[in-house]
Amino acid sequence: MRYLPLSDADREAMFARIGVDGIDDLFADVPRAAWRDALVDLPRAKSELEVERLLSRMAGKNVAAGSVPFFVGAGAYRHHVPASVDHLIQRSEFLTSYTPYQPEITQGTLQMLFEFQTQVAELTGMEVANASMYDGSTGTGEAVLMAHRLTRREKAVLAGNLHPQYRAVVENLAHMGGHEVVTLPPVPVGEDDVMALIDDDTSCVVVQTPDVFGHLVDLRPIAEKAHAHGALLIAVFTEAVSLGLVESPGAMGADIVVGEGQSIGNGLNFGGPYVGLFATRSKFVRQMPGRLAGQTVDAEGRRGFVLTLSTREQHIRREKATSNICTNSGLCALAFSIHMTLLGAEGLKRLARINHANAVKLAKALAAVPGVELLNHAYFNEFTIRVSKAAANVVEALAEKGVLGGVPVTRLFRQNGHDDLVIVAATEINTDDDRAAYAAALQEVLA
Amino acid sequence: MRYLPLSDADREAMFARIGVDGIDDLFADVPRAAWRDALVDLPRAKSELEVERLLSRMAGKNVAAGSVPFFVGAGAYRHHVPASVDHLIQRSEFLTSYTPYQPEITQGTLQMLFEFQTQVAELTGMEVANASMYDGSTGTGEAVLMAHRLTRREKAVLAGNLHPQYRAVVENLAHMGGHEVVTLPPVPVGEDDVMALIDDDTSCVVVQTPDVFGHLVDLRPIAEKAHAHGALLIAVFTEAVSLGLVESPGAMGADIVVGEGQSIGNGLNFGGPYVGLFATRSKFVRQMPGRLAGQTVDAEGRRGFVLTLSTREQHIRREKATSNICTNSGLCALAFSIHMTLLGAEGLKRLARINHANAVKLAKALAAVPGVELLNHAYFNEFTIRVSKAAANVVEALAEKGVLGGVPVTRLFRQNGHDDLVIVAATEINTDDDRAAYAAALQEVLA
Amino acid sequence: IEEALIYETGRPDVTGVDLADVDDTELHLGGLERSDAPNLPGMSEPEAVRHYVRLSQKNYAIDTGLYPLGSCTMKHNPRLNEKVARLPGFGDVHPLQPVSTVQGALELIDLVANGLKELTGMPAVAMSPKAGAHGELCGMMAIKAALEARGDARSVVLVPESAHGTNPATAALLGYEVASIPAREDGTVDVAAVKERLSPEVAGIMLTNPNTCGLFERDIIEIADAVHAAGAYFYCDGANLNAILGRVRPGDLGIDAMHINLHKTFSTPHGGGGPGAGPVVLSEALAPFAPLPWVVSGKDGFDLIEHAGQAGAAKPFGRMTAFHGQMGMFVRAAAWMLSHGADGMRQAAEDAVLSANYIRACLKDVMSLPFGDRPCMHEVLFDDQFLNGSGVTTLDFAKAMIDEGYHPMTMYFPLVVHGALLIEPTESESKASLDLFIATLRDLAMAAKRGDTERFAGAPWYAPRRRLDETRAARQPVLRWTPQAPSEPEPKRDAAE
Amino acid sequence: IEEALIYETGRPDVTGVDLADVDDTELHLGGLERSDAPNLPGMSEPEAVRHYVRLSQKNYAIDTGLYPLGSCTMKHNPRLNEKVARLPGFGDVHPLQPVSTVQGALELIDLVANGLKELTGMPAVAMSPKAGAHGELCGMMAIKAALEARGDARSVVLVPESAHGTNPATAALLGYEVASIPAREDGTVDVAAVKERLSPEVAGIMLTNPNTCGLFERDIIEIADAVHAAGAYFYCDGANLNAILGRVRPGDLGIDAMHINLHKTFSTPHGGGGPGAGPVVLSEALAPFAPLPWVVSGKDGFDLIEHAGQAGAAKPFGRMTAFHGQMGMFVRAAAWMLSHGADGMRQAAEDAVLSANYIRACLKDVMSLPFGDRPCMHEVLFDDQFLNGSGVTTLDFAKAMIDEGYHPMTMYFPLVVHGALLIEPTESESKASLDLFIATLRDLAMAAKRGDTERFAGAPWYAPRRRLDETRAARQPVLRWTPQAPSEPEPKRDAAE
Repeated sequence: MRYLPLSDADREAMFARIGVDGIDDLFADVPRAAWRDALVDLPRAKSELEVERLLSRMAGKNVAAGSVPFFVGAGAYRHHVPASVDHLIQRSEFLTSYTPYQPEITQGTLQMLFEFQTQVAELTGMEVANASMYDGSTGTGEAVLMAHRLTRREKAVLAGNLHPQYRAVVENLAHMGGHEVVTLPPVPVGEDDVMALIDDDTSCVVVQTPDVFGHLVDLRPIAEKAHAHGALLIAVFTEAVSLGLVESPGAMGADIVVGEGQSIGNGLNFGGPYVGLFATRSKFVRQMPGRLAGQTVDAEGRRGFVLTLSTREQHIRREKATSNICTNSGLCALAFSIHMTLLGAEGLKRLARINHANAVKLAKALAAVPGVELLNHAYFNEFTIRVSKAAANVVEALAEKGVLGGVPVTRLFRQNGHDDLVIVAATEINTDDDRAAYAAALQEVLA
Repeated sequence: MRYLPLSDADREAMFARIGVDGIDDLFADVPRAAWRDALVDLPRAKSELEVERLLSRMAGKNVAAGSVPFFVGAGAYRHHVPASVDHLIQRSEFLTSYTPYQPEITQGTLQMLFEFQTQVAELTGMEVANASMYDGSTGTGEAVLMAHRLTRREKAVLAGNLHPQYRAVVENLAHMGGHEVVTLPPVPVGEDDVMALIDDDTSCVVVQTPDVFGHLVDLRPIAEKAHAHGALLIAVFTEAVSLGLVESPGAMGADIVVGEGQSIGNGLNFGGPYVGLFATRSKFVRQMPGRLAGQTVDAEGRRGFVLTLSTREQHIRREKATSNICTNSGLCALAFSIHMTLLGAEGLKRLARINHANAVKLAKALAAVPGVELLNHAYFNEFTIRVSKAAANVVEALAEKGVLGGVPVTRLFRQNGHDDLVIVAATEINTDDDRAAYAAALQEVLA
Repeated sequence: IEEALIYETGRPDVTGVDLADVDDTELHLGGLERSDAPNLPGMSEPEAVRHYVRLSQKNYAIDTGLYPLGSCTMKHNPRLNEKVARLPGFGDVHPLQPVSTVQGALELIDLVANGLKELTGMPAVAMSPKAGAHGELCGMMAIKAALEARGDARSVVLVPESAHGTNPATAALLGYEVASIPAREDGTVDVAAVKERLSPEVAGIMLTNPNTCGLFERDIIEIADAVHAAGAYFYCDGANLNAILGRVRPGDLGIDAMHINLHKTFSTPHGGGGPGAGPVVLSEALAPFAPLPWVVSGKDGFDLIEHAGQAGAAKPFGRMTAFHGQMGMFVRAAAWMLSHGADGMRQAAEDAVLSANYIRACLKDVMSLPFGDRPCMHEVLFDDQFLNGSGVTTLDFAKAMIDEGYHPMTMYFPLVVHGALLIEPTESESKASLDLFIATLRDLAMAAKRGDTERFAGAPWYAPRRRLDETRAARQPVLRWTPQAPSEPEPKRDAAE
Repeated sequence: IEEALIYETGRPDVTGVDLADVDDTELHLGGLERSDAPNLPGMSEPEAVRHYVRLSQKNYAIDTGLYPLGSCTMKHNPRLNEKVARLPGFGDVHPLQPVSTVQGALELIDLVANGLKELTGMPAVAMSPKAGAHGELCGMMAIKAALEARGDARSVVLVPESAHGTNPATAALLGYEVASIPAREDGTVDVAAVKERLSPEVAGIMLTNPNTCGLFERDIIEIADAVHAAGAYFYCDGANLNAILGRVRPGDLGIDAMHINLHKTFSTPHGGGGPGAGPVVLSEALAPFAPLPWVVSGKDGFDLIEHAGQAGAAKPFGRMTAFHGQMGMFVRAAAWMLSHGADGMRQAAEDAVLSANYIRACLKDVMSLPFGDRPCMHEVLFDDQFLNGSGVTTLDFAKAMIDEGYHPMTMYFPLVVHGALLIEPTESESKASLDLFIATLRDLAMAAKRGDTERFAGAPWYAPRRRLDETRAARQPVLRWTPQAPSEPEPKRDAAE
């Protein structure tokens, strides 16, 4: 087997050195009843050629986003990732290194995380950020728990237009931990009433912008009301590129900002792995979950970086930890950080402008199709349209015509009956031809 | 421009430091008549996304070998290359390093070349090998010149079944240098009369095995006759994998062995870059062309490697050099060496056995098609068939049916009128399904 | 060579990405345009590539040397797996594309799910958890949901002292009280203590097997029976599944839930700390409570169950994460499973165990085994008794390994052993590599006993950094670059370890 | 850390490649089965990956630092180019597939060919040469063929003293006598000397422009006119095309043939010494003699001319290589051309020239310029006059740069200058990077002048190896591993530089 260096002769020599007759002697502690002598019922070893062929065939059954006009978003976005990003993250020294427990020989990962934390803080308009979460949704769940710890209250208020899968994650975590969550129904046209639910028992209010329907939300009045009641504002985003153009949650008064970083540096990957961004105010840092890289000096006084404030973490605090998190999304954070370094503030802003412009052009083109109504006034690169037929069928029919046209709202909100709505995203990858193809296909489907 | 780090402000500061007004001052030596003020007539800069899209579209117009049943050989072969090979050769420290002129900081390349040279010598059954040539064909040309230098004779005898493009390279180099070349016509059925041409003026006889039609050639009698006349035997191969199963040229008496190493570690790449292998006897080493890595010690007595015997080379010897070669195929040699290290002798032998077995199976399947005649008795993974229609049309018709079935002999030997012959190659990549598809398609085409 | 921060060399007005011009006419932002200019330094591509290449050169990695980090399982990461994960059909597919356009992706998830079920002998698996700890959470949620479904809220979870810190942290997240179970003299869980603490208030036990001392819990079936008899569930931490893969099926031991670290047992790369993937296999009893979403296979192909309303008789407890889990890791794990096959996976487990025991046998005379000279599983645990009186600490010993070109083993874990040194070689090392490692450790142990303390106390001497001051980092946290803070801290301050 | 040879750690019976079983029944080898067992060591994949990763760590590369190797043009290698070269439609296409199945490949070659013609202002290009020296050979063959076609065999080629060694070697390969042309005081070719040596026996002149001293040959048009008047042809070595790309077109200078190093000007990676690619642009006069094969475009798409019989009125002199040239390099060069565009390529040339002059301006007071303080092109040439009396040689100076983290510049070339130091920064370095390099060289120059000879004579001190004994390597050549030879040479022998 190509991955196993030991030969049978090696094994025999090692058994002899250990002083056993064979491998079974080393499994002596396993109860005989649990011994399994036969191989498990799976195929035997395959050559690299066979494995590659088999998986390529499987991959070939999917419609790759890059092979068609593509407008699917709702929490994950197809952006162009520079080739150097994927090259660099595949360097052995990044790819096959572990969590940097031995800082003297993992300064590469640690310095990168320190840079990443600074980038995330700047991007979100906050003071401090952690070294990443699993993804935006689990980060949102952790943010709510953090707000509970900070306020010593146990009721979270969720805006109706929070991504419903994020909501489900928060609700599940809260319910399982015995906390309360209050949620509004979704409002596709974008008029949400979340402020009315904030009271003196509220630990936090969770608002997404751009929200799941693409609406931009002014967080300032919400922050004001939350703060007046001693609650925290948790701002959520699923499209990190929006922060290149839209007012930062930090500037609008958010206390915790959490979001999905996939858009920068990371591919779609059918939903994972992604990278959760998590930022907050400095004063809250000791209740922040997740890993943190910090600056220090070595024995010769040279600057260096270590994982720090681990007294918050499970491997030290055990049941008193801020979170049970152990693994983060280090490699995805690296991809984010490299792409962000290539972009710079100026590049990010221009990228965001192109995304917005492409969305505006697309919205116009689709709104001109008979039977289509645009629901959004203020949006970044995503919006919602009402169509004159069942949205799920329309999206399926578009797919048959080779256009991946968006997400029917019923895919996300099963029970809400908004079955004529499609969430549509546009990014810098879309060309004029893509937009024309979409509009033409939609016209045919709705005719 | 994303690849240019200098900003306009940087440029201004640098002009000031230099003491010039602008870039034009630095081009003052260029005759005014040759100044070109306008941009050349090519498109302006494109984004990475645009370039990738444009080139992907172009690539999409080709039929990739891996996408169809594939049987094309005649000098280049599609083998499976382990993913780790391509990963390793893309490491920055290998990919973006120069010729190892500073051995203290290029031991990676130098040790690899030393290992490569040993592998090539062992593979060919020779004593010493160089650090690679451009490809097999130019290596063959260099081998003939080397034989001239060694024998002080100027007439080379070429077997008729030498790959005709190799022959063309040798003839061109010889004619341009004022040497003589005698060549036999090709013999598709494999009976060559090269021995008859060897006389006391012959510097070398050049024989390929397996030859261009796939026939294996016993070099021993040819070596004997050549040596009897004071001539050298240059053995050529285009399929390095054959050496895992077939008697080595060294063991059969060759004095110089030269061949194409593409089969090991390197892709098809539409003909290049490839890697020429070049091996000979130790006593001939100072007339060998190309780079050589050699072992030595450093100032602390530790083993190390350097480029050596450069007194043969152009940068020292100038017009007295053994060759004008400067660049080699370092990265392709690295790919060859890694793949060979993964294979080992045992793996190479098995790989060769599978190739041969697949060729035998394919030959049987095709010979069973009405209108097909197999010309070969002894072959490795390639053979020639006679078909009942014009071979070029047959191959084209097969391509239209999605089978790349081989090379019509007329593609290689324009003037020889063997227009009913197809050279067919089989490797480990071919499956039973591939063979069945070929036989079925051929049957239809010949019907 | 020092590498500056991007904040010291990059500039916000520089970009290494060329983008089309865009006309500024129309904005539909509702007046919410960004008002501040974030400090995000940019670089041209050559500068950025060099920065990250040079940073990477300051890292140790499994590709550069043996990485014996116990319980972390640093094994070879095949590059084939990276290649297939990047096939456009896997890497460039959106989680919310129509199901008809992602049949191959669902097939892949199903393939991995079936492999995990077969290897563990368990009837169900929840694929979406994002990492090991997330899988633990998922498994314990399933237990909580099952208890609630039968109207039997319980409040206590039993956790052995030797457990990973994630175990008590997970129990606490769900509001459980954690009751600690002591270890026996031999490093395994005390069955009697378990039985004693079982009560109608106990929701379950969280146990690692093979345990964190590298030992197989001999009495595991007895424990499982006792737990079930008390109406509780048995959660197994699957971090060490790699020791028994293909030889022992957790399902045959009476386990109800176990997470599987695909980034350990199935060799998806760790990437400097993640991403991982932590699917959870579930027993018949817990299977109905598995979280959304999951893949089902029907006559028209594969489908996704994403909502409770589609779940039929099942009672999913909720959702662990947006979308469908760590697809990128599933592809890599699938390639690993297919490459090894049933035979290769069993062999991998056996080689991992053999290599750990070989290290044990070759070092037991110069280092100290806390639980006597008995076979271990895939990792071997030493304590610091052999350093007694030498003036060398476990930490010093580990740091001195860096100077010999090795990543240190896991230190001070598990907590049940004083000055623990936990070594996991994995199946990826050749005998020559193991022999060199053993010789180096023998040499170090001898040097420590000889009292060559300077070599140890000052170590590492030959790393990109000398020992780093972790206390200072925690007491005066600097968690981000700031223009105000001096970029160079004051020089010459001794490390306080 | 030392890395053993594969011959010391691998074994012929080990393999890191899994292959299907094969039945041994039928062999059709005509009795020519291999009789010996070659010593080809194998390794499992984890061992092999680690071996090559560790070897790579002993290399310097443009991705790890500034690489100022004059005349070698180590500029940034974009990773996009590596990615597109690996598209199956380019990387996985056979050179002898039916032309109907490779239309995109032919289009790509045509795209690059057109780019080269436009950038050089030349009417034709031969794409097949495999590297710079091969391109030289091709260009000189075209000249020889043109002369022969007019029945005018000539015997002499003029080559300046400062030329690359490949120039005289190429001329000699074709049987020409090489006549050397001296340089003027100012480092350029002596026009008078050229005119003096021109005769009916002179086939052509081989001249580098910008020349190897980093200077543009001011009188090049005059030289070209004189050469043409004498019935000879003008070969230009295009190694330094990167200095004038988009600003000066060689075709406007009267050049008849010029090779283009795609691995220099167009940034295809050097790969530790190759592969390169050396297309040759040709004037109207030489175009008919271009070697086979070439791509033509017709109304039905692209076609390949592979045989003289298909060549129409052209008289191809023959063939340089099997197949169609370095396709893999063409794709990378195409990506570079398209990415930069007409504007970016001109800017790249200007930045390369600017950076070289900036180094010149910043170092001229501490190092010595052989030809006075005048603008250079893309590289700046110093001589060793500034080291006079310091006891430090050019070689010592260069080796000391290694200890500062830099690859040395080109040394002792061109030969026309004593102790030459030829620095080419390229357009890929930021101003900050140039400033650091300049500061380091100033510091070294000052140290040399101070007489700190030990630092220099012993350098490098901090590299994977101290100075290597090249004399020993040449006198007692060990060109391959052998089981007999002791794998460790006797220790402690001083370097003999």
